[in-house]
Order: sequence, then C-alpha cells, then structure tokens
Amino acid sequence: MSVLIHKQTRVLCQGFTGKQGTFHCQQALEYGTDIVGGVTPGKGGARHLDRPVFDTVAEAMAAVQPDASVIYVPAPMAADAILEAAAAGIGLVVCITEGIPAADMLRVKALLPATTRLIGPNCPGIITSGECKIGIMPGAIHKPGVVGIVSRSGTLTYEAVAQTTAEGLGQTTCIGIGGDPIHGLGFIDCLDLFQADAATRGILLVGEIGGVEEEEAADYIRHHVRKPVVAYIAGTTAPPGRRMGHAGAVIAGALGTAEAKKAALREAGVTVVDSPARMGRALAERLSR
Amino acid sequence: MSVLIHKQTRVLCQGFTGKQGTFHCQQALEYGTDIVGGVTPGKGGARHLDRPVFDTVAEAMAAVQPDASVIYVPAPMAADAILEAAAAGIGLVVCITEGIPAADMLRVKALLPATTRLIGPNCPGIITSGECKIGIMPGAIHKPGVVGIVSRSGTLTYEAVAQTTAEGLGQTTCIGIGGDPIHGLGFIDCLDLFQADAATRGILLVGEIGGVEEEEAADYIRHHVRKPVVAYIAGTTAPPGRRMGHAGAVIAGALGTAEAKKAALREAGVTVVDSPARMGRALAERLSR
Amino acid sequence: MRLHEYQAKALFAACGIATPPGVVVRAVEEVAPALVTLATPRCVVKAQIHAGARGHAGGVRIVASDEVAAYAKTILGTRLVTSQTGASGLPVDTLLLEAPTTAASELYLACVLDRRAGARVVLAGRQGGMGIEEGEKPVARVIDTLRGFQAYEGRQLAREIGLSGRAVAAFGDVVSALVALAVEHDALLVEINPLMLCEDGSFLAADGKIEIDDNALFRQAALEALRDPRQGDAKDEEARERGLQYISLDGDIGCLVNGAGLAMATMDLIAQAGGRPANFLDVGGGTTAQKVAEALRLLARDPRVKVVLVNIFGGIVRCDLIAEGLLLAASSLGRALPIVVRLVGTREEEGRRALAEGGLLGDVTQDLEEAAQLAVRRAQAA
Amino acid sequence: MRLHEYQAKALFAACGIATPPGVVVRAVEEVAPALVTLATPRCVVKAQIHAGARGHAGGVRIVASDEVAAYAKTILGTRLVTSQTGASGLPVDTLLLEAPTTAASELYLACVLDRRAGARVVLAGRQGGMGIEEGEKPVARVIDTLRGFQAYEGRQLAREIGLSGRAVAAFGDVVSALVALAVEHDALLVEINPLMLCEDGSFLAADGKIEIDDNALFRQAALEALRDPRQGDAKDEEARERGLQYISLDGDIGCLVNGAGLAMATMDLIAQAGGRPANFLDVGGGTTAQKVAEALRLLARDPRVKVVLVNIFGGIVRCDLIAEGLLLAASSLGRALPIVVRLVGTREEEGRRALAEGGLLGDVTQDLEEAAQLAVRRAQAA
Repeated sequence: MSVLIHKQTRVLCQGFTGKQGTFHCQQALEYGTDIVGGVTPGKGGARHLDRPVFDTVAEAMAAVQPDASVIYVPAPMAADAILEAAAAGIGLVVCITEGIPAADMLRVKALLPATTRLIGPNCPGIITSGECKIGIMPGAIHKPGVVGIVSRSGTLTYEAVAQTTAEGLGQTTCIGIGGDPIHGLGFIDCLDLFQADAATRGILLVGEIGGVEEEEAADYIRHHVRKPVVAYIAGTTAPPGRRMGHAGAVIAGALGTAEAKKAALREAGVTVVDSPARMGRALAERLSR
Repeated sequence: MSVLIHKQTRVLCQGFTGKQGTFHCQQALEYGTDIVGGVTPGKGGARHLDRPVFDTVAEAMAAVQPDASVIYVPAPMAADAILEAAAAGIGLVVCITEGIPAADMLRVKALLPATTRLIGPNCPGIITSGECKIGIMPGAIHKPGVVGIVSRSGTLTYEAVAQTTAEGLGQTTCIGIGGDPIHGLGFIDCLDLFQADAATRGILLVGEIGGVEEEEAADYIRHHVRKPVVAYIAGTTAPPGRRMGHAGAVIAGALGTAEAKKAALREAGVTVVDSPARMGRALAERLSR
Repeated sequence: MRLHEYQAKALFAACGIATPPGVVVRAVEEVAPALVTLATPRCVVKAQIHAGARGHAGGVRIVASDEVAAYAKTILGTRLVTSQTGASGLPVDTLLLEAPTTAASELYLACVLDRRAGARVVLAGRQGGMGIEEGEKPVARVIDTLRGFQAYEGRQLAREIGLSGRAVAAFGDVVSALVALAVEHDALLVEINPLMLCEDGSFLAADGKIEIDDNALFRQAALEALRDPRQGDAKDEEARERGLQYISLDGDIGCLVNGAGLAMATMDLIAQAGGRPANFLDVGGGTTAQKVAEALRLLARDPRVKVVLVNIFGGIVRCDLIAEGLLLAASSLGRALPIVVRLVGTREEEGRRALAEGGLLGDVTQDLEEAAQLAVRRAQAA
Repeated sequence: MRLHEYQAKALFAACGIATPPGVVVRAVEEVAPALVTLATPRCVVKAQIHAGARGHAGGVRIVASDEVAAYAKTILGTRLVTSQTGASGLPVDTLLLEAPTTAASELYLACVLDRRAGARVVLAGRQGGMGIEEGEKPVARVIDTLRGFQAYEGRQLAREIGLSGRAVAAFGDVVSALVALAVEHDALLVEINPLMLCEDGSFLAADGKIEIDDNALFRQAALEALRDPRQGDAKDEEARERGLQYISLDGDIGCLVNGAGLAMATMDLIAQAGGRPANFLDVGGGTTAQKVAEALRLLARDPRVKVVLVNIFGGIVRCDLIAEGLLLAASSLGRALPIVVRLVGTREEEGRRALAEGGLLGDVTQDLEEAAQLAVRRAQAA
C-alpha cells in the first residue's frame, strides 16, 4: 500500500524532450516508473525514450490514458502546463518547476478542478518506494517500508528518507509539497492520506519557517491523526524578513517562526526534533513504543 | 396579477441624486411606485425626494430592504452598480443606462448570481400598469389590462402600449429588455413569465434586426407558449453591416435579418405584423377569436 | 469604430504578432523613401479604406517597385468602390506598401464578441483568404470571461485545425496574443485574414481588421486618435459629434425620429408606402429642442432630401419641446422643404398647437401609417 | 524585489493615486533646482533606502527650505541604520524632497499576496502611520482571483472603516487603483502607509512600499530597471547574478549547501553547536562544478569567514562533481581557509576519494551533526 501513486500508475511527462524532462524521465524509467509518453508542443508524432510524444495533453490523454503528469516545463509556461493537464482530466499533476510567478499560481489555484490534485510547484515530487518515482529525488536512498514523509524542502527530505532507510523503517510514500507560498497539496492533505493508508505506520513531517501551514497541520493532527508523527522545522536561526531560498520561507512579523511551529506541533503530541540529523531515530523510537 | 413587479415592490434607485435619477424617480413616485430610498456614494445619510440616501447598496439593503433596484448611474460605472446590487442580494436589477462597454457587460453576465434578474441595460425599464413603474417610460399611456409586452426597443414599445391601450386591452406588465447585444433578461425569459401569469392573456413581442434572439424565441414559443403572440420586427429596410442606433441592431452576414426573424416567428404560429401601427389591432383580433 | 489595416497591424506588431514589412504613404512623394526602406523588387500596394473586398475592386495590387509611384498617383485621392462600400465608395487617402510574402497556406483567425454566447469567441479556420466564405466553417471556441483564454487552448485549436510541428506552438502564441489584444483594447472584432503559415512554421498577419467598441472609447484614449472621419459619411460624422445617431441611406425622405426602434420602424413604413428613406436618424430619448433643430438642419443640408418625416412618440420627451425645436430650425433651412409631422404622447396637444401657431408649413397627423404615406406622396410630388 | 518610496510613488501617480509634490535628488547641487520646482517654505527630506522605520532613525526630516542643501550634504553618502536595516545600515544615495502635507487623518491601505487565503488580500485600516502596529487591526478583504476586485467593494471597505462623504468614493478609487497596480505589476505587496485623508475628502499617498515578485520579473522588464543593487549586500547581489541563493548573516562560519531547507537546517545545527553562520547559501538542486567553485570563492572573499562548512546531499547532483568544483576553487582562494565537508548521496565514495586525491585540506565526514560541530571548533580555533 501507499498513497497517490503505485506500481500501476501511468505517468505522462510535460516538457518531455527538454534536458530536465529527458534526464529525470530516464531516471524514473530506471526506477521502474511506468512512463507512458510525453508532451512537447511541436514534437507530436515523434518518439522519445522509446515513448510517444504528443503536441497536447488532450491528445496524450486520448492515446495513452495517463493517471499522473509530471511537469518540467520552464517557469513562464508552467502554470499553463498545469492547467492543460487538469483540463485534460489528469488526476495527479506533479509540478517540479521552480520560479513560477505567484500570480500564475493564484490563477492555477482558482482554476484547478476538484478532480485534479496538484503537488508542487518547486518541489522534488512524489515517490512510492520501490514502485513509482515521479520527480527529481534520488531513487536509490528510498526503501519500501512504513514511514510516510511529507516535506516543504528538497534535500532535507532526502535526509529524512536516508535516515528512515538507515533505521530500517523504509517509506511508503514520500511527498515533497514544495517551497512556494502558493502551492497544491498541503501538509493536511498529505497527513489525511497517510492516516488513511494501512501500510503507513508513522509520519515524518519536515517543515520550515514561513506561513502557518505547520500550525494548521498541528491542529489537524490533534484532531484527526492517530499515528505517531515526528517533525523537524528548519530555520530556527533564520533572520526575520529575509526569504531563505524558498519563496515561501520568510518570517513576516511574528508569523511563521520556527519556534511557533514547533510549539504548536508539540502541543498536538508531535515529537519535534531540534536536529535534522535525528528525524529517523526519533520516529523509530516512537514506533517501537 | 403581473410579472416581476407589482404594487408592493420596494424599489431602490442607484444614482438617486443625479439629474436622471431625480427626474425619473419623481415620475415613478407620481405613478405610485414604492421608492424606498436611493444610493449615491458620498451622500449617505442625506435625504432626497423625502427618501433616505445611502453610500452603498449593502447599507440600503440593511435599512430599507428593497426588492428591486433601478440604475441611472453613468455608463463607465454602471456595470459596477449592477454587480453591487446583485452582491447585496437584490433580486431584480433594472439598468436604464445606455452606452455601457460590451466587455463590462460580459463581466456582469459572468458574475451575476442566479438569484438576481437583470433587465437591460439600455432599456426603458419595466412597468406593471397602474401599480409600479421602474424606468423612463411615460406612465400615462399604460392601462391595466391583459397584454404582456416584451420589447428590444424604447419608443417602439410605447407604440405597442398606446395601441393596446387604444384597443381597450391594456397591459399586465411591459418589459423593455434593451437594445444592447449583451443584456439581462431575454425574450424567452419574459415569454416564460407571461405564459405563467394568469392575468396575461396575450403577448406582444417587439423585436428588431441583429442577433438570433427572435429566432430562439420563435422556437420557444412553438414548444412552450400557449397564449396568442403577436410580433413586430423593426428594420426590414435596414442595410446590412450598419449599426442602427442600438449597439445590438446590426445585420451580420446572413444573420439577424428581419425577414429571417419574421419567418421563424410565423412558423411558430406567431401573428407577425409588417406595420408597426398594427400591433394592437392584430393582438385584439387574436384575442377575440 | 473601425481601424485601418495598417493601424490593426501596428497593434498586432505591438503584441508580438508578426506582420509583413510595410510602410504607410499618404502622398506620391512619400513612395520613393518608403521603397528605400522596404528594399523590395515588387511591392504590394494596399488602399486603406474602411471596407473589405478590396482585392476584387483593384484596391490591392502587386506591382514592380519602379511602378509604385505611378500607380499610387492613379489611386490616391480617388474613391474606391467595393462590394462592401456602397455605390459612392470610400476615399483612398492612405496606401500601405508591403514587401510580398509567400505562404505555405492561408488560415483564418478572429476573436469576436458573440452575443449568443454572451462571451468572446475565437474562430480559427484552416482555409483563410478570400476562400473563407466558401471553405469549411472555422472552429469556434467560447472564451469563459472569468477564466480567460489559456495558452494551451491555442495549441489545442492549432491541432484541431490540423497544424503540426513548429506551427502548433506558434499558432498558440498568435491566438493568445490576439485574444489579449481584443480584451485590452475593448475590440468587438479582431480578425486576421489571411493568417499566413510560412514554411518554417511561423505566422504572418497578412491582413487585419479591428473594430473597437464605441462605448469603451472613454477608456481607450489612444485608440480614439486612430479615428479616420473621412471614411464615414460626412453627415454621419457630424451627427455623431452632435450626439445624434445618423446613418445615410439612398432615398429622398429625411427621417427625424426619437428612438432607434421607432426610427427603423419609420423606415419600414416609408418603404411599405412605396418610398425610400434618405437616412436613419435617432434624436435620442432625452433629446432637447436644440438637438431637434440641429437634426432638422442636418437633414435639410442634404440635397437629396425632398421631404422630412418627423415621427416622435413623446414619452419623457415632451411634444411641445419637439415642436419648439422644429420651429427653431424651420425658419432658417434656406430652402422650401415639406415637413410631415407625426407628434404623439406627452403634451401632444400643446405640441401640435405650437406648430400651428408657429406657422410650420407641413402636414400634421397622429396616425403612424398616414404620416408615412403623406411623406411618400410629398416626395413623389416634389 | 523591493522598490524605493519614490519609485512606488511614481507608479501610484501613473495609476491615478495622488502623491505629494516631490522631487528626487542624488547630489547636493540638485537641491536648489528641486526647491524651485517645489516652491515650498518647508520641505520634507526623505532618505530612500530599502527599509522602514526611517522616521525614528532620522531618515525623514522636515526642515526649512533654505536648510535642505546643508542637511542633504550631511546625509547623502552615509549609511542609515534603522530598526529594520541591521547594524551596518543601508546607503543613502537618493533623497526625496516633498512639500509638507496636512491630513485630517492617516489611514493604512495595502494589497498583499496572502498564502493562507491563496489569494490577494486588501487590508484597510482607519489608523495608519506609525500607529499601525498598535492600532486596531486593519479590515481584510480577500480578492477572488477570477472575479477580481469590484469598485463597489472599495466603497464598502470605506464604509467599513468609518469613512463618509466624499471620502467614500475617493477611497474606493484608491483601492481599485491599488489592486490594479498590484495585479499589473506582479507585486507581492503594495502598501500605502500613511494614506492621508485630506479635509476635502481626497487622499494622498504619503509613503509607499512595493515588493515585486522576483519570479515575475521576466515579464516586468520596465520594473527590472528600478532595481537598486546598492541597497542589498554586495555579496547577495553577486550571488544573485550567478544564480546562487545567498543571504549575508552575522557569523563566521561560511555555509555552502544544496537545497534551501538543508541550508537552513545547516544554520540551525551550527547554532546548536555553539557557532554562528556567516551566511545562507543554496547552490541549488541542479548545480554544476563551476557553480560550486564560484560559491566557494564568494565565501572566501568574505573576510569574516573563518571556516567553510560544505554540506551536500547528492541526489540528482553527483558528489564527484561537487568535489570537482571544490577542488577547482580551493587552489585559488588566496588564503588558508579551513573547509569541513559533509558529502553524502549519489557517488559519495567517488566524491570523497576525489577530495582526498586532490589534496583538499579539510575535514570530511558523513555525519551531519559532526560536520557542524567540527566547523564550530575550527572557527573557534581560527
């Protein structure tokens, strides 16, 4: 079991023939992901990585019925790519692209139908260990197991993965929700999915400064999550008012500090680790109780 | 009986203290219309025509609970006035203003909630004879009676009214839907209302060149209207490609000619008169059969 | 308000839609420097008038560059008659000189305000050029006003009309730009016909037609400056400036009516009575004596007008004020002009009495059909 | 990207929001002509820096006009320290001279991108100026992205914050203009504080703050020209130009990390180990050897940096390429700089071997906490 994607998930790639799309689709194929084709306007009819290329997602939908689409389209056109996938009826859209204007994401939020789930943008993607990799994360560190991971960060997620793998726990599914202020699936959506997934025994939440999503997640955990949750919040030492790499990682006034997030999560019964090196260990301890 | 408005209808006026608003509200009050107040931003708290003035429709709604609003706001701000009335929950909005940009009306169309009916813009308004006058039509020519009138034209409507009054038929309600290409209530909406109104025995439809609303009305009449309908279509001699005063009165290619409209209506069993002087007589004849 | 082809192309270029290299000339002397700029052995000379079907009428011609000046001399200052101009044609004051272009094929593309859909609609057709009338119907796509037009919809349209390769994305870009142009400039119509598909998959707008919403000109100040009053009837333009709705027609009976619907109905009645209206004229619902007087003078200045039919249904407008306006003008028309007056509604008694007392020479009646018949008889007798 | 007050006010004026008469000067010689233009006995002199709280810090002063030049001389070319600038302050290169204005009251108005609402939000408060922090909370109105902001909503807001009379419509106009400005220019924040309500019911934007979405600068070319690189840390700016995410901090341990989250986590670990990071630096997910080398050189040029902590989790980025980049730069740093390297993930063995073979002088470990502790010890020892 896993959440959102699995061995049978049929994946389309938008921006298929570009450098990024090509490289990461090769990696995904090596991991065993069922990439069924790609979209690059103007290259319809060609083949790439031994898969068909289409001009539009609608045509790809008709021909190869993808369940999910991963987007490596450059930032200025990425929002349009998300909307194209949604309009074609694709149920899961994973947008890796970083640097999308916030106004474009506002439009995406407003236009996205309830039938399409969006992960990202500016995220590593989603992977179900040993089954399906959609995104740019290194596949090798993932091992099938019992931990659900949800994270706003990229490389910090890899730390979490490596640690749970090292602890022998392994992962069900790992979701990078992305570092942009306006994004698709949030912590609560993912917590809800992990809570409902029988194979997921514990949850690792990796947050960072900025916004109030961690606080809202804490509130949700208190009321709805009965599985052990361990959290790490990056940016305890970040100065206020500065954007720490991620467009969304900024402390505004009293809002969005790491301390506030940690306190809220602890109050909700979450084990919050202060060191990013101790995420896996802490979850192993919670699970062995 | 009547449609949409009656003796008890509480009417608000937007653009109340302006020249147009003042004059026509005086006329309406003389006719017996229950004008309960008006809106002019910046004049809230004052009284005008012995009625309260409000800054916003929302405040007027809270204070005097109008059922309908009539708009005499200048064209650049008229669409906003319509949306303000709709947002405040007013069920019937009558926009007299002419010259509203088509793009503004597209937005109004897209934003108008299903709970608000719009009449106009660029129309004389709506009147239920002897009960309630909302608009700029001369009240004196109207007499309570049995004819429902719906028209795209202003003065031509007065002809229809005068003729039905002269024939001794009188009117239930007379609705000017306006001459703009993008407008609120259409022929079909009004036909539907008149068909359902027990007091209305016959219907007079005054159309003109441009668009296909008369053709669509013909189709509707054939299937849904069981009362006698008489129609006149202005513009038999209008040259194609020229806008005849009304923004909506233009023959485009083979579309929108008077002949096509007349033929469609005749096929639907409507008595179509070629002379605008014979509308009342023809309806009297239909009703006496 | 209609724009000229060269004005439309300037707007196209500003929003990233490619157009053929071109230079505008208004006098023969401007031809030589224009040709230096264009540097083309052959040149397309296009008369800039507010009407289509110029090709068949000789308004678009490809000539050798050394013959352009001579050809410009023959056409500048003339009036061009096409199937869309009416018999008197339209003045050729401006020529657009362009380098000839070659196309793999000619498409049709437009964004129109569609009253039935209550929205803007994109029309895209594989067959443009003069074949648009006969060819297969363009594909229509309604634009949701709030959602707007998405770039991917342009690429989908490209596929729907059978484009492939580079043309897919290029066509999508053109459609997006066209829609944005229509929205930004309050255009009721933006048309590119033909839209030339070049061998390399790029597109060129070979002709352009733009119609701006007159009601929106208050917020399109830059476009108001593009108005070419000489392309309209001089009386149309004068009437517009005076706030009257006027359209010139071919007959001899001048019409002065309040309300657009009644004005059309009056024309219809004249035709039924065997006459021909000289114009459509709506003095408007909230008219004044002054405006009525100006309207009457405008009609009187038209030598074709043998009789004036005044048809007023006084609603908000009082008949006595109408009468005042008519009397104001009637004394100074400068020629004997029969006037038939039908005056009913608010204060009609006072109005008719004023006309009688003022000594207006004319027929006065309350009957709509009789008024039209009287006017036709007076015109035939004149 | 942040704009200066004078730049924000120019955008306000362009969209119809009134601002006090003002002139920008960059040198003392420009003061005299500016004062001729302003023709005011007293003058507000406002230092243009990318930070607020200027008033308390002496960056905004009202002086007699004949004293402006002398005052400008004392402040131009200095660095102004406010509670928002950090200890080193920001350079005062530009002054905005304004005629003083009087207000019936001072309001607060802003349009911000609100992540929680997933929309833009208008904030309007009756108490603006420096009292905004303590006063009653501004009224918030979420803007539906598709529906947009309607003019009447601005008038409703005016009523909600207690305005009446002419100020109702005037405030509505200001709000509509502000929202349109935010949307058109891809602003994450547009703030007018204080928004002065004048006796006649009109409004003046007495101060303005605009923050543009960096991700949207590709389509806001005109705004890119308003960038003032001198208001940022020089290294921040250099890093930005090289595609690195860099933020200067106060410590002595240089950080070179891939990924923003891991970079923050690295700072946190250094602090936990008792040290202080000199910077936040994310070399990015798809980094190259060249970029890593440039990042290392950038850190080495900072004299405060006593040790560099390299923390890389190789995912898509291969550790051997990171090693190559480090070796590329390490030989030419121009000074002895201890480097602690934590290198794990894809090809970590090859990476570590390359470092060893390349003779990089430093500590290499796989343990995250140990790396931080090592760096802190090296810094303390240096």
